[in-house]
Amino acid sequence: MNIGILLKEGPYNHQAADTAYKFAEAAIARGHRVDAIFLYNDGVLNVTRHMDPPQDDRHIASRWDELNKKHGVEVLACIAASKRRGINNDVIIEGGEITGLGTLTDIAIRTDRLVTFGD
Amino acid sequence: MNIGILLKEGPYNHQAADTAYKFAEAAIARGHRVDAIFLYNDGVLNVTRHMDPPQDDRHIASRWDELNKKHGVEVLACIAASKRRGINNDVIIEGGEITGLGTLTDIAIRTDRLVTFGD
Amino acid sequence: MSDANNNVRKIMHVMRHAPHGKIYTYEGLEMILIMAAYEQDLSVVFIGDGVFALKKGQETAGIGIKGFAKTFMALEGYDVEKLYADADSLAERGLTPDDLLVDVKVLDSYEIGALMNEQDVIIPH
Amino acid sequence: MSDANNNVRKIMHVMRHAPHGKIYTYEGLEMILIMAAYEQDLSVVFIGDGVFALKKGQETAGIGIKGFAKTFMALEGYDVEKLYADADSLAERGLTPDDLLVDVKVLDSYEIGALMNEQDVIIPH
Amino acid sequence: MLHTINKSPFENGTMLTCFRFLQPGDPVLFIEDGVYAVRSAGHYTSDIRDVLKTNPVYALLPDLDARGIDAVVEGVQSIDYDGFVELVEHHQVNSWL
Amino acid sequence: MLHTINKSPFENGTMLTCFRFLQPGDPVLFIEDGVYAVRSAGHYTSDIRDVLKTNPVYALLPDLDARGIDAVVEGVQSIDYDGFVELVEHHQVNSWL
Repeated sequence: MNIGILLKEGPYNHQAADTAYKFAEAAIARGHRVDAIFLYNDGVLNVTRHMDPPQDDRHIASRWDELNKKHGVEVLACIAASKRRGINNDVIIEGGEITGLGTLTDIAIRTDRLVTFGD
Repeated sequence: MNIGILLKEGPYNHQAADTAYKFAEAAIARGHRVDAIFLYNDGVLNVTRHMDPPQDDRHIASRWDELNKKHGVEVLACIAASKRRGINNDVIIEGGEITGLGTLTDIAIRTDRLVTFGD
Repeated sequence: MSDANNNVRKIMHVMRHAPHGKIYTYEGLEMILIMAAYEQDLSVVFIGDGVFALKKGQETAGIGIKGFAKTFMALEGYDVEKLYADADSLAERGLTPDDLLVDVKVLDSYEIGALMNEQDVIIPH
Repeated sequence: MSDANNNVRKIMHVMRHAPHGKIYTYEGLEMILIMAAYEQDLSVVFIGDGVFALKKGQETAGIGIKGFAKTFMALEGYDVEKLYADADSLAERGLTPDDLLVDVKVLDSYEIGALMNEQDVIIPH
Repeated sequence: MLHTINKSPFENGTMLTCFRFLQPGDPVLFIEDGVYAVRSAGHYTSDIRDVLKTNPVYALLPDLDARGIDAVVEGVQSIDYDGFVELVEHHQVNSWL
Repeated sequence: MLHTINKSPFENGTMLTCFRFLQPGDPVLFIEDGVYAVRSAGHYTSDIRDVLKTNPVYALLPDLDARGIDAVVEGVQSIDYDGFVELVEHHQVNSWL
């Protein structure tokens, strides 16, 4: 099955980013394709490469980077939401990309499921 | 009166940053000193200089910068909360500063009021 | 259904938050306006405090935030005509269709639940 | 009150959110641990879902988030001994002091309200 | 102690929780989405009237305007940010977030 | 349609709102802070039992564990992220945020 994920909250402050990641991992383990993770609202804050949590904590941006590199999951941040919140190509992780809401529409059309996580 | 402000949410996603700003403006207009705005939780996201909202919208980071420059309001982001969320000296506005929670304690001790805004 | 419509998806946007306190309704509306260009079968449903987004007379100058209530009136021009509001949510908030900026079809919760079950995608805002 | 105590402020931290779903309780605890070094008159009150933060048996490995419930047990070592929980909040959630990781003084809402009114600073988490 | 409430009572229990801890005489200020509580002839009118018997109740006018609320429960006072600051001059603040 | 609920019912009306729109047979999955709803002998047991008459109810086990909830209302099924994905294989998703 081809699955898209919409993530609406930033890292650490809400559990949404963690649940979305665990869900994506489990979907891949079950043999599904996770087509894309689209970041909206504060969700765009997930892809800043400046994130530097304590060593014994999870690194949320690296998780997304890894999903992109290992499993070809597109990690996409909405450009309008990103601009408001100070996310741009200077700060984004390698595996992330800034794009428009048209891309989300394409994802909604081409995937079998679109699953939303947020607050 | 010497007033401190604690802001716990990021810009645009919640009204807290707007209410805090309007409150600070009004306090200054009434002749009070706004000693410091301390940013905690997602509040640290208020001081990224990469923020680039639509032209007809308010620019929240610039507001804090202006409060610092015109009225000497210290704009302080908690270092631990900042590191988690990708805020560091490379991305912070000129009038902002990254500091520890000890500084918030000092603010709580030296101000007459500490007013919190959040979600 | 003609072949040309095989790729048309039923996408419902659910507005459940009051405007201004959080950005969800505003950025939700931005999303709907973009999606409208893609000729999908869009609907928008207002539930709970989401119905407040449509209230007439919102004047946001004082809070320093751009108002957007009137943008809902533009949806019709983008061929987004399926606007629904939950009857109980309106009643609990003492609102009638006359209090709202746009024409919405008022449905009961059973009817909205049935519509939800027809969707290919539901996006909460 | 002695002169030395003139600058001691009564600072109350109010925990009102469930743990893990949002970071507020965790970052709140971090704040309390730092403030504890400043020899102020600190208290921590657990209201509403905030009481869940103290529940025994929290195992967070499965959600991939660092657990912190046991850090509340360290507060006493930092001389933060004024821990209060709201009786109604516990009762509504079917919790008794035995379900909690640390000793808290259970107070009714009038007593907590009166304590709030003695504070120089209240910080919500 | 000034109590501020910024959540809609229709979706969230914050207002009713705050009311349990209110001491007589303490002012209550509704801001942001909290102002939906004080709409005239609204769902929470009787709760607001109960509080008004013992406590002054305020609502932030710019937030009322932003939400299209043009009439509030009798006895609730509409104030601007300036009035908010004035309340803070006289009280410590307890923000119910 | 799979309905997910991630808010504590003690502070927020999301669960009760969702229940109004449920169609018989549709699965409900509690995640994150939503799992407080299904604690055995808890405040919302009768609401959960009512739903169980017509709908399957699930709770995410890692979220139950994280919150120290070791017993759930009889009939509620605990599942892992793997089980969450399995539900999504069979249903479109309606996330009540």
